[in-house]
Amino acid sequence: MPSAVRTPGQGAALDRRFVDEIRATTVGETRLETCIQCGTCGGSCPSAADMDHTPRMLFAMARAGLRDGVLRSNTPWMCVSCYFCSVRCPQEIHIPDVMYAIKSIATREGIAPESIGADFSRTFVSNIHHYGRSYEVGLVARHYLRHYALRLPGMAPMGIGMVTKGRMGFIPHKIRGIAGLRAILARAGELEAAAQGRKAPA
Amino acid sequence: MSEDVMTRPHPTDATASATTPREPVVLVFTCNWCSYRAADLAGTARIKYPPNVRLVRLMCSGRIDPSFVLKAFASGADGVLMTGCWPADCHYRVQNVKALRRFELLRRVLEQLGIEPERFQRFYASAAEGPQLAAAFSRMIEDVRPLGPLDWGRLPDLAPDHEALTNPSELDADSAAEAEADLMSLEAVGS
Amino acid sequence: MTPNEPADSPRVGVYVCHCGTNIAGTVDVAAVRDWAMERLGPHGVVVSRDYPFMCSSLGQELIEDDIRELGLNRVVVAACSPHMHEKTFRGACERAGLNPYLCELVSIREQVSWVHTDKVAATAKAEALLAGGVLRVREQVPLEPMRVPINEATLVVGGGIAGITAALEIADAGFPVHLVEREPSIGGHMAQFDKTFPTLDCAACILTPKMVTAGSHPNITLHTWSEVTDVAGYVGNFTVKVLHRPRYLDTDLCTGCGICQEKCPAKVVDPVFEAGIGYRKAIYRPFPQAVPKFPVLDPDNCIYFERGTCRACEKLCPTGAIRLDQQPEEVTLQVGNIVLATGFEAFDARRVEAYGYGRLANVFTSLEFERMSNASGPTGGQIVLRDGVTEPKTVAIVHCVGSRDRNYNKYCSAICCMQSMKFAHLVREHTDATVYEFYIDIRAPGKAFDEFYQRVQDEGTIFIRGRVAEVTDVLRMPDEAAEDGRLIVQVEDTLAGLQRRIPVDMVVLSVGLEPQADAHEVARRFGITCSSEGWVIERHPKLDPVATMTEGVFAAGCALGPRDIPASVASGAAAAARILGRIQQRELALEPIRAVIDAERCSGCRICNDLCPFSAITFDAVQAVTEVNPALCQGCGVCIAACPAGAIAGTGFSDAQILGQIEGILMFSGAADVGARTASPEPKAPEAVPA
Amino acid sequence: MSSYLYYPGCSLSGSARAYAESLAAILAPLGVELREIDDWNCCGATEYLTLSPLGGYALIGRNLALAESQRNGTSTLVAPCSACYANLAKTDRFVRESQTLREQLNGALAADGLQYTPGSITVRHLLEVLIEDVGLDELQRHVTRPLHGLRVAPYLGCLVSRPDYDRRWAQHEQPHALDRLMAALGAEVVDYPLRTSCCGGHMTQISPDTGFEMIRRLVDAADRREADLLVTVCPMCQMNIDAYQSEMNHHFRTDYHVPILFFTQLIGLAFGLEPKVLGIGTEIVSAHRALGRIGIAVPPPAEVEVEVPAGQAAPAAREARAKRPKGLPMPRLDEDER
Amino acid sequence: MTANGKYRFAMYWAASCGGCDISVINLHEAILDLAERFDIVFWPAVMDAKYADVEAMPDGSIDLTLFSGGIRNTENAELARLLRRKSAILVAFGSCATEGCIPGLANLTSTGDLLDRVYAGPSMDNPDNVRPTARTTMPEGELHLPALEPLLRTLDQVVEVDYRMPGCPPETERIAEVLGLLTAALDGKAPMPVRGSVVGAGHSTVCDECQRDRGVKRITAFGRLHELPPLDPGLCLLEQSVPCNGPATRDGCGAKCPLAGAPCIGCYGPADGVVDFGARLLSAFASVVDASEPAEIDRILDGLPDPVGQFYRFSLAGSLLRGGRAARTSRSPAAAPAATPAREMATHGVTR
Repeated sequence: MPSAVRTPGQGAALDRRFVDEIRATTVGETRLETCIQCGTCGGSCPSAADMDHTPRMLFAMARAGLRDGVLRSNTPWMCVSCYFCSVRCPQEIHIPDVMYAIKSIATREGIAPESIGADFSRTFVSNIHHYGRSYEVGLVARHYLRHYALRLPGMAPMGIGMVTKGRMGFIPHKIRGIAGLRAILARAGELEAAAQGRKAPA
Repeated sequence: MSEDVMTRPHPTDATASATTPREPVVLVFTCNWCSYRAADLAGTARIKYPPNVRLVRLMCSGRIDPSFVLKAFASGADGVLMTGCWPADCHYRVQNVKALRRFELLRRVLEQLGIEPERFQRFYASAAEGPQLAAAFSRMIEDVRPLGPLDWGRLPDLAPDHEALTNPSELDADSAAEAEADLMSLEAVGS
Repeated sequence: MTPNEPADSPRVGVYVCHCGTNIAGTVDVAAVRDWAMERLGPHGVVVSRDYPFMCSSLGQELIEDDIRELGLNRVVVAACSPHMHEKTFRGACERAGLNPYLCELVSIREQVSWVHTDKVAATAKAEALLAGGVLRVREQVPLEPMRVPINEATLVVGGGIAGITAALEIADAGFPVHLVEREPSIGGHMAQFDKTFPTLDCAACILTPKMVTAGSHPNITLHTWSEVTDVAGYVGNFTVKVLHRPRYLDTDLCTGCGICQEKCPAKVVDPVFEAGIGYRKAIYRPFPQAVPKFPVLDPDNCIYFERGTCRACEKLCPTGAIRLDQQPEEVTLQVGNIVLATGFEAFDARRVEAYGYGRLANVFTSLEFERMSNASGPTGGQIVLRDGVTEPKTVAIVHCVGSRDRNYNKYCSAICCMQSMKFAHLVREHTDATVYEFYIDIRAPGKAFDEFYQRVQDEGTIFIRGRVAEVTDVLRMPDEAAEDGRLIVQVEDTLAGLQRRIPVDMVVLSVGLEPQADAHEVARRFGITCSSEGWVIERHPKLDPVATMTEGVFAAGCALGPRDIPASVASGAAAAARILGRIQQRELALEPIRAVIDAERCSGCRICNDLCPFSAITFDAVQAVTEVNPALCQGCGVCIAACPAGAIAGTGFSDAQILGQIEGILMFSGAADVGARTASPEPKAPEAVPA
Repeated sequence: MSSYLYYPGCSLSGSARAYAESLAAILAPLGVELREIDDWNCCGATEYLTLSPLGGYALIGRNLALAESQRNGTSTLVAPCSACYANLAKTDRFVRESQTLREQLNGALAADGLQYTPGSITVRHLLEVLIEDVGLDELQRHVTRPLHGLRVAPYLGCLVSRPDYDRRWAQHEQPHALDRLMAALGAEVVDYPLRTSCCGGHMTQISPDTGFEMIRRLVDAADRREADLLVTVCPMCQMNIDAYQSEMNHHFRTDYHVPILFFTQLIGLAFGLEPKVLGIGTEIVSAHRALGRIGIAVPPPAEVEVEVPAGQAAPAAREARAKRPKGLPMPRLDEDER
Repeated sequence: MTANGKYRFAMYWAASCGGCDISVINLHEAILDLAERFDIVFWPAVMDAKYADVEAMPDGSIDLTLFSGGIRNTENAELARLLRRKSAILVAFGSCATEGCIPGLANLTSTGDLLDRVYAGPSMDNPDNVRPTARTTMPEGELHLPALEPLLRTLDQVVEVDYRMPGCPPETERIAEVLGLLTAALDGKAPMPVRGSVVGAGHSTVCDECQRDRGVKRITAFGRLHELPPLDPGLCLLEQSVPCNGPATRDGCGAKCPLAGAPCIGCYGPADGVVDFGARLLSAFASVVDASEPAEIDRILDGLPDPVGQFYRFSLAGSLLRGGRAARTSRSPAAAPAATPAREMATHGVTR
């Protein structure tokens, strides 16, 4: 597996404020600067095998200022939010929340490495923007046709099963307060930008 | 190092010291064994707290005489914090419990006199709880600030009645002077 | 009240210390010096100086000279906490012929420069505190220290290596010692060990002789199977109650032959000495070398106490020493000093779910391993799996279990790294298993420690830098482990940057050290303070590491915090030395902070009578007045504050002093511009026409 | 009749219909009323937080705000979906502890004239409510058809006992709450150490290989321990293990057949309710065979049953259960709270 | 001293009830001895006199003035200064003059509220809401009224006094003693008491004179007499849950109240050297409350429904705080609302 040495962006100037940027973006406390590099997170992670950096290493890179390297890493996208790391971390670092923060920065800057992951999130979110609820059929259909056309045959039994067993609603449910919800989300977007705009590295 | 010695005293004047007059001043009573040592610990650990928190060291919170608290308010404190060992950890076994009893009764008196409860609080700190104590100091200041200054020493606003005081037909020259001095004495609360 | 001229009109000298930049870095000391002169002149300040290091001999001479030349009768030093240098400056005053108690220390370091950053505000606060000090010292009167005789006997609580050392040091010097131990035998945790790091000498070989000496020493009285239930009095004169739990046998008759233990039909797991991996009888001697040699009967597991029948031990005891009706007995001891060597408890590994202790048979704790590797332990020194027979082919040793972890204990337990490496060595010694050490950092700073680290590496132990994430018996692939039933240690090898699942037979959790469960209770009983975790707090962490906040009570060994055997022995000896020094003095000077009753003004209302926990207050029914016994009075001041007639005065902390200090602190502060006027000594009311 | 606010979450009206149906079926006998929050919206799972943390919290916050405005009598909000539960609980926790978030969140909610008072709502998972409030005794009282002989592997999934920022759970990794509930129903509870391991969440969508491997681990462990079925409290877990099991088999060339049901479905069965009303039969990996073993007839499977070769049970498991005559005593484990 | 060899005597009542004057009159025939040695030059309670006459007297010409009552308005203050000027010996006479007494309790209320209470109170028919003002212009000319001051002050807060005599009122026999003592001193037959000292009272507290048996104090409840079971006539009242102020109150009265079965209410004020009567007393009471849990402590303290009334009935004006927040922020009656919440006051009247 690639190590920090081969991380793209290594050559780029180090961004000393990156940790602060992450802190500003993370909701709740990050405590990232207290990481003792013990590897409990990487050891606990069920999907660590598919990460190009273990969480610990990602944090070390962040603290070193390898902004680009961190944002291009697939690690946050491999996080399944199982919170094993966060309950075991001896420094009580809220690791999954940090991962969200990194992912959001990466998507905002359009350098999300794992396009499928970002894309799934976008699809999911756009559902919410449309209906206020998740619309599984729409989601699955759109997402699979986009990325997993080849998987579809293998999934036939499942697909059929889901449908025949009535576990797929074909009519999306739209909430009444959708307009209000959109307003809320819009405002949240502004506030977030504002907050980060203030904290963003000069 | 400076060696000059000044032996001629200068006259006292009443101008306030450098702290912003509007920032509340909190007097803290500490016991020698737990809370004062916690304060020392906060110092050794360089934990910061607001500068207008001022400590008075006693041997035990049980030494705190309600007159001390009243005196503090009368002398211009905006808040008073009683600190001591945790209930069961008193260096003198159970004496901090006596402090607790007095606190409860004095609090009632102060409330009846119109002094907000936020201005008179208590906090337990073991000798190891420097950070907690420092945090309590900051909290206390935060609690008191919105209430504004207590200014117990300040002269009540005499404006409307005051002019009646200086009714020429009733006062000759020197009693006017006395009237002035008299007002001063009215300000001289608690001396 | 304040500050109507005290008896002698005060001539106060003010001395402001820079403490290098510690104070001067934040407080404008020159400004404070001048301010004191200007503003406090009317309050009796006749000289005001600053100096880089007041506590230096030159600084002290400065004060002494002024006392002599300017005829100062009061001194205020604005420097560090009185707990740091009060004695120093009082000494200076005394040398210059001024009563030491007329010296006041104002803390502008711990309370100002170290806790504030705003220079202006800090300087203003320093001035305010200084004013408080001046107005306080004005009201101070000369005092003489109280002298009390010191009882030569010493109480040592805890019979571990630290306690034994302290006891022997004092006893050898020729003074009586009472050694109280909760367990049936002295020896403590060290008695459970096989080898000691890094020298690997046999624990028993070096400990047993000391235990025997302690047990037979003419000056040492052992109180094993006992606990201290109450402590009264004060330094030099403590009265201590010790509860002897019943051993259910008459120690005068018992020869320690061990027949009772042999014949006792009740076999139970021994959770204490054998750390839960060995068995003992209901009547037992914890281990062969136990001191004293007598067994104890544990009624919770004794068949007779459960069903009322059996009495095997009683019937078979050759000397008829068994006493099944024995009752607990309480003895009262008079001692002058106390050493607390109450030791530690091992962290309960069950709390770390991910490591599966208690769930997975072949996960062991360090204490279990100590017993297992001990030749006289349950496996006779064989390293085996829980099944009692199979020898492990691979052993994982996990560091920092319950330590350096905010979920359990933040602190480093200091001994685990070395202990773990000792285990690695012992495994290699007893078996040919592969040994892994999983660590975050190797901490081997002691003498010959790192050499031992090298040695263990040479022996082929594999060190993997990574905190073990979990231990599991769930295999991901049937072939993941050579045989089923083996354990998988899942960890990130942080140096390789990848997650590894390493199959092993046995896992040893190097658990951290924790304070005794009842540490807070004990601290309370002895009137000392302990940290939130429960470690005893030293009087000063560096300069007075074995004394506690309470005069006459010292601490040694792991009661103070995690430490290894040499450090425990050192602290035990240090505590002994401190105590011997005091005993030699025969008497002891106490702060003359006392309550004094003015019989004239006492109305005998008896409000104060029930307020003194040291029973210093007595009521004279004939005179109908209350009296305070200065020898018993501890100076807390509760009665002073309680006396409705104001008939009780407090030396050192009188109402006048405290009210003066309050006034001083507030008189110039921003909040009390009026307070300033209040405080100035000139009367405010217009002068009356003289009669 | 104890009453709670209810946040079903999207999947209960879709892929986890069975969960909703079985839950509805057991509420009446237990005398529990769930009042669905009017016009609730999706909690965004982990996706919204990914794009915009604050947006995600605003999304969740709207539900809390609605709950607050609709609470009469009760302020406890029950979520049957673990992801929804974790999101709601976490949000409440964070707005309680962070002044900034509190202001930002209410700032956003204000856009639709809503606002949330931190702490005004207590978020709890359905499992917790059934065990804490209703109680095992009460549940047991209604059992008319004990699940004797059914070997159940209790699978809690991640998001009930973790992150648990409020420290409500004594165990974060090996809680035995579900075990005890199953035991109360008379089932034979399999020791299933993966009880809170991860099902892979949306990995099946964004990184199938990762997702399949995680599903395989769970299924494999259950299979080795000879579990008849897995029981879960989370729609996402059910979906992954049930719906993707065949594709996973296809991917690894394996032929696991481990059905997974919702705990409410098993409660319903134990209460003697009809499998149909409990949505049994809507699972892709049919529980037909498993339930058949304890004499519960369920609709025929929709797909061809794959015979599981007998004796494939893990020796590991067998050895683990075997009694050892001699040896060193084991440390005692205290009975855990949850 | 007058031509006829008598000393000049004056007595004045400021804010007081006149009880002190009556207590002096109670000397009965002994008052003849007073007339024997003193010329009464000014005593509004018993004889007519004009302030102008007093102003006309040479400074220090009055040998002895007993001044009763607290300083509540400009007239009181004016007379205090006047009599201070004219008198050789000025005695703060009685509880009002020494520590404010009952009138001092008005220091809990703003002048505005006080006037509202009187001129708009339930017992007042005042349709035009007429209020007293410092100046009133009439066709005949301008009238002046003394103005209320925001706080009632004790005499020694206004002028320096030579002696203090506590009591509400001072016991007649104590008065006789004091007059005897001072006459002797004036005659030069006895030393003058130390200036500023307390005369006509003891140096301890009421318990010193109280004959009731006392044991150690552990108070489990406070109650008022009618709420309590019949009391043991021989036992300390405090030990029987009666909040008796005796322990903190200066002796000299003969412990009349407690001996008669009524709790001491503290009219003789604090003992020697006590800074604040109320503080001392509350500290004493609290110290012997037999509880260590806040809740339990609270329960017991609820037995004292009016702490300020209990501890400061006589000494509020003379206490460290002198009164309550309301009085400190007194405003002109017109401006004063019925009641102003303390919060608001914190930010009020801070300019100066």
